[in-house]
Amino acid sequence: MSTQTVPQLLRQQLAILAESDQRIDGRGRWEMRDIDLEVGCLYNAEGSAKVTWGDTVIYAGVKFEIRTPYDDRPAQGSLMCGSELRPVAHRKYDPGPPSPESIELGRVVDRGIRESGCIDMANLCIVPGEKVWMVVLDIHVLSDGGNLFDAAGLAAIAALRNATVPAARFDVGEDYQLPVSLTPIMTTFTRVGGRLVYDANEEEELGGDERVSVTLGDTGAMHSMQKGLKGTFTPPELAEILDVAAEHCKNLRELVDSKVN
Amino acid sequence: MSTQTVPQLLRQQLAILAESDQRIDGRGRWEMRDIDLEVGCLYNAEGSAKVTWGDTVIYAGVKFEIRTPYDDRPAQGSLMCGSELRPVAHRKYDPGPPSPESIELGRVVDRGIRESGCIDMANLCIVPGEKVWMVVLDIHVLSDGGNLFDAAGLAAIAALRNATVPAARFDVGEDYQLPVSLTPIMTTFTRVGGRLVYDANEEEELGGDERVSVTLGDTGAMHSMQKGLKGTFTPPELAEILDVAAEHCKNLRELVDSKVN
Amino acid sequence: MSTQTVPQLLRQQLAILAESDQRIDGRGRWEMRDIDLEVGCLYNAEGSAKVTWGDTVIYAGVKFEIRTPYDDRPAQGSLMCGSELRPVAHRKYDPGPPSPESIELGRVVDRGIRESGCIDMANLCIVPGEKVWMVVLDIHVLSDGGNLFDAAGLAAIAALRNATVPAARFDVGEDYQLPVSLTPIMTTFTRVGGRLVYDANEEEELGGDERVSVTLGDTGAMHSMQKGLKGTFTPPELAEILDVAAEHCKNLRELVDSKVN
Amino acid sequence: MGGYGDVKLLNDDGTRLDGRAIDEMRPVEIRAGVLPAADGSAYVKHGLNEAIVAVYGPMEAHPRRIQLQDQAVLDVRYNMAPFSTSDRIRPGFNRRSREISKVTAEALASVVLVERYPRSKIRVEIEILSAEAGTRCVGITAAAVALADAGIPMRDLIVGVAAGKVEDTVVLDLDKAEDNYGQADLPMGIMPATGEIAFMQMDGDLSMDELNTAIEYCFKGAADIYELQKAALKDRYDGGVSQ
Amino acid sequence: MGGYGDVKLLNDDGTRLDGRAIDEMRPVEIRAGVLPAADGSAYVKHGLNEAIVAVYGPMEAHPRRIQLQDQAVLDVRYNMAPFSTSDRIRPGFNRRSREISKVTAEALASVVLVERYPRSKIRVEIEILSAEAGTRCVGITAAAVALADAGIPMRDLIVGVAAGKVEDTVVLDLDKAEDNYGQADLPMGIMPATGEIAFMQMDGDLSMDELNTAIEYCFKGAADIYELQKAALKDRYDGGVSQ
Amino acid sequence: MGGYGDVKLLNDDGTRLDGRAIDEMRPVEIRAGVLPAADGSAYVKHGLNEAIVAVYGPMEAHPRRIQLQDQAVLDVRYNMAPFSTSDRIRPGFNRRSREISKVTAEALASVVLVERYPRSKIRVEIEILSAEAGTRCVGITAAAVALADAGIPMRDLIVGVAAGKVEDTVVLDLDKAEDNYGQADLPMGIMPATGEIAFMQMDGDLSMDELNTAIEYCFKGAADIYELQKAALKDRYDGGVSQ
Repeated sequence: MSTQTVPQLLRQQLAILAESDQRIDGRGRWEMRDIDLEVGCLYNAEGSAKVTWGDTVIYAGVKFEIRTPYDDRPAQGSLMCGSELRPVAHRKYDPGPPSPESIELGRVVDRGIRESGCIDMANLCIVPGEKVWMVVLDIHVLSDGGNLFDAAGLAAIAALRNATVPAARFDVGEDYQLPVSLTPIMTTFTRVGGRLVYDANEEEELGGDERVSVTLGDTGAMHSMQKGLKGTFTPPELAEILDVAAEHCKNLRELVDSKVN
Repeated sequence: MSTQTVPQLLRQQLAILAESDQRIDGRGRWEMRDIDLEVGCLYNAEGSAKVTWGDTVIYAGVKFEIRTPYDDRPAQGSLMCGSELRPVAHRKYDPGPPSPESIELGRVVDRGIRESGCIDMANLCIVPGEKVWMVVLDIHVLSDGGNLFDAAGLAAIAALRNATVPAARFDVGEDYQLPVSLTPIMTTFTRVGGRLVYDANEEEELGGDERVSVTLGDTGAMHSMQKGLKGTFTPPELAEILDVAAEHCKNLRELVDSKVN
Repeated sequence: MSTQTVPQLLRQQLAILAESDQRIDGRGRWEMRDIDLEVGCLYNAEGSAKVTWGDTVIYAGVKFEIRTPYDDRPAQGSLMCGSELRPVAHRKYDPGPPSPESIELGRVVDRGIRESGCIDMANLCIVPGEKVWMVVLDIHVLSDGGNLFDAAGLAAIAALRNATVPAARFDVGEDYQLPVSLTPIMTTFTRVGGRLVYDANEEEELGGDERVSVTLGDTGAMHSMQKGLKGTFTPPELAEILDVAAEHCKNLRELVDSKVN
Repeated sequence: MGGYGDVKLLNDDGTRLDGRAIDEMRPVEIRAGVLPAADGSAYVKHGLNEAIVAVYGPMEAHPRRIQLQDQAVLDVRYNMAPFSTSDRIRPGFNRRSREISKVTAEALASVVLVERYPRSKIRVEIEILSAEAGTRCVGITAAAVALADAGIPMRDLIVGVAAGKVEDTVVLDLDKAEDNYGQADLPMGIMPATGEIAFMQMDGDLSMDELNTAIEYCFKGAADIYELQKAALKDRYDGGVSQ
Repeated sequence: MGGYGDVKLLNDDGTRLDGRAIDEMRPVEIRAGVLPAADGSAYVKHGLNEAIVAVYGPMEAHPRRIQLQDQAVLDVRYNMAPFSTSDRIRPGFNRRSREISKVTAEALASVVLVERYPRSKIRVEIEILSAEAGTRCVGITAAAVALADAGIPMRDLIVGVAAGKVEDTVVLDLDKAEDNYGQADLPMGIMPATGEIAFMQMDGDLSMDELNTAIEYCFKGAADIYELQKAALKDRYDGGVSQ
Repeated sequence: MGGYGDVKLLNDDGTRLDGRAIDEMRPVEIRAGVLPAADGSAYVKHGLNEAIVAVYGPMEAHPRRIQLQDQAVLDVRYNMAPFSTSDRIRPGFNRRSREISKVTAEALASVVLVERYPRSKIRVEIEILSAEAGTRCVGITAAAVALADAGIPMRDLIVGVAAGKVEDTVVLDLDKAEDNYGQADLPMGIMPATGEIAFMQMDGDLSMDELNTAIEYCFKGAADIYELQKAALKDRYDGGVSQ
């Protein structure tokens, strides 16, 4: 943290590359790194996914608990989404209580899922007013190689679409697939060398500025947005990245579709 | 904290002033700073007060919660009093868990209110043995210009006397005024330049020694006392400040009376 | 902690002593320090013991709480064992949340008691499925002069054998003695000067290596074992200390027997 | 966003329940220099929201590991007073307040000339005394004024303002009912002089057209608040502590 | 103070339920040097209260930000053992123990010659093993002996002792029933040699006359405990560890 | 150990419920170099247990007070992912994970040449992704490979393996049912090349003869896992990242 010399040199290098529309790893400005998505990979989770996105590795696991419903929604289940940015993931992460970075990641992923309305909460009622399912989604980052937000968002929706409600184990009926009707996808843009690029890697994040994350739903509507880190952007810049986001969201949604049935 | 040089010079200056019975801001030994008291100033609080006491600014807010009564007092409500000495109030306050200073402030204010018996706890019963009101009084210090104890005590009793029990909002009857029959008042004395003075300001606290706080009730009886900080005093000194305290308590009680009906 | 010079000199001295089969306080390799055991010494505890073991002083206190039983054992009481390695006990202990040392101590003592099956948990049922006793055993270390594990284990079993179930105070019948049918005893060995010795004192621990603690029951069976600290040992070394442990456990069990009826 | 649909939030004449036009803000009141102990401070009332902000610093950043070699650290805390909401809030930080503190700090760091104060720290304490809806925006508006009141050099002031969607209509500055029952919320932090966006969050459901309208409304509201910010600072220097 | 009134706490002959006169203390027993690992230590039994105190130091104060340039910091912890009360206490500090630790530290700092040890720290660990009523006073009495046992220079010893009011009568040294059902409690920390007060708290209801009587009783009790403190220290130096 | 007796854990032919012989381990699979961000890493699947370990360092140990003048500190964390067990685990450390972290760190410090890196720190992060029974042993096996993958010099690899007792019979490598209903559990950390024991815990009920048999089985199992550890490291250097 306190060594600011490397980032300054890195910033200069990134600025020079940007002038000739280049990136440090050779990608185009809107190009994505290689992705691998596995689902159903965790023995004790009711739904799971592993995303390998460049050098980033993230697991998402879904568990279920039975809870009393909220007073104002007696026949609706609920969703809890946690993220753990634990020291396993990078040299820079310390142990201790959840960092602001960790909390932000979890809340942004949560909003993208929740606001899309993709989970049919009415389908998670066991006894109205008494017992409903709480879906607990945990994001577990094992290697931070940059762009955690998009990788976490992808792991989250893939794990949910892979999940089975364990009704039999809890003695409340037969198991059934968690009803997930939509596939919200997050795309993140970062200012690197003065311009916004898609899917920044670790070095680009270290030498870059602000980050803008957008979650788009199946119809192209926006469900969540988050600007983070120091820096500003303008409305025309936002319009430009929203076009790029739409294209990537479509492709990533197809990837998820191809892995879950 | 670690810079002890300023306090030493300040201590010397305060001692010199004391020799000629002067104070650093020109007040007499038993003189109070200017006070402003507003009540009912917070939109979401059921009772509130803002005290501006010299450079000290404190808000108190009252909220109500419905609780199960204590086993040994099934028909009595209860009082909880918290104080927040948050970093907003002064350069010297750090964020983090409540400091000993913060805890002491809350507990001393609490004892002054509680031991005076000013709140009619039997009047806060909704269903005996099942539901009673808990009065929650929060002290929020926004600017520490010295003598927090007296300003907090004043804000506390003014907010309580301003409070309405929100029975309608909780669907347990009609709103009614919180029954507060007495007006306990705290007065605090600090050793400055070797002698005890009333209502020390920030500089006097920084260069002073022990503090003695006394809460007196409407009849002149003592309900709480607290000696704090390094230093000692003698029984004759105590007798002297108790006389001064009685006079100030009377005046401050009249101020409260003039603001609440 | 950061001063490693003293331990290095101490390690050399201990190695030299070991060569001639000597110990720093003159004891033989398997010899125990003087022990004093008092029981029933704490006014508010339902069972208590004070162990003075060389320069180590430890209190154990037993309290009882009424709890809902676990679902899978509706007619069985339960045991909770805590340890507090508080700063009172030694210059080296800091305040703050329980240290790993403190947690390990409590858990190892707990396992020795629990796994021996010495408490008749069925005898701690009040109303099956509704109310059972929880035995709460607290270890309070007041002076750490070395070999806390054995002193804590001894205080724990002596306090339990001294304990009375306070049924009358809780209005659930008449008081009766806590049924403790067995007397598990812990013995600890430490590598000092290259060889394992019994009952290391504070200096030997400071200049020593790994620790092996074994809890043996009345029949000589092993109920718990714990290897701690940096260092290794071999199966033949383990066999050797187990013989020594059996002898000391027998003697210490007789000591407990002589103090409780 | 909370429930959808069955709560009526617009009148038949197209105005809102409290009579505002769809692109009209709640009343806003701003004062600078309200806390004697602080190096800079501000009070903002926006609708029924009330926020007070204290600024301390620049000061030495300690512990040393939080220091940045080439800039000041903005140490921002957003805190809701226990009595600021209908149900009392337990004191202490929660996940929501930590996230808001983080993104607010990042927004402010985008306008403060942090490079002027390497290795130092500037503390910004945002206290919400009364909450209606949109407190994070009110906190940003107040923080900008308090920073200026403390004499901290900035590229521009920053204004917090939100737009949203109710009954499929984009509106400026959601009040509490609109926030609870509306379809989308878009809080922004805008630098009116340069047209830059330093803070932005969104949740709910917005088409691209709706998003553009919402952004347009926010910029319009920001321009008005900007004038109030400048007037409060002018008052402060003209009249001393305006408490 | 707890309930008022309907519990009888005085006998018809004016004595108290346990037979004590109204200005009579419970039995007190003091020993110094009871913990081998500590630099100084003391054990005090006062009625059914039992406290043990360990003192460590003076030692380097770390982290450095807690150092005072011109004096030692007294780092005092008052802690009740989990088994010290009728209902088990959860380990760890609570608001009550933190307040008592703070005011106890301030009282002790008033008698210890802290100026002798700039930048250093003296740790005082007060452990309550059995609690009846008045544990904070017992802790102060024991802490003074433990500090002296550690060789820490002090202006005077300090004695913790309380008076109170039951059935409208001022009495010395409340026991548990008197504490639970009495009308006032006044714990004090007294320096018997100089007549100074270094510690004082009060809650309940006391007229000025009652207050004066209560203070008088406390000074009387303090004189007696002072002799026991000095005797315990004398025993310690005469007889080595008196454990 | 959990319940005793009334659960059948051995078949009539002397094999176990899952068909294993009494001295037969569950299948084990090991890979090195699985996490790009780490200096060294390993994945171990042992039965249905899955553990991933990342190693960072040697690096400067801060804060300075944790530094050791003559050796590196091993900063080990054992953590179960929230979704690693049948019932979700709340994130954060508990007493069990802190104890396992401590004894694991001490076991690893017995084999790592910590003297080579005075004042530094080596972080070992053990993450349990799926838990069946015996996760602390799987963590140790994986940590040894990850340390080697990070190029940290060690006297030997260390293998985690457990034996236990079910139906009065000593068996190697308890699975979940055997762990829940068995009579004893003996997890060990073995250095196969030298025959040393660096980690050992036990609970339940074992006679001295049974203990000897259990230790013998553990050494046998350790020898097999040792070969898999070495093969995984060899694969890693032959084939690059073997992910």
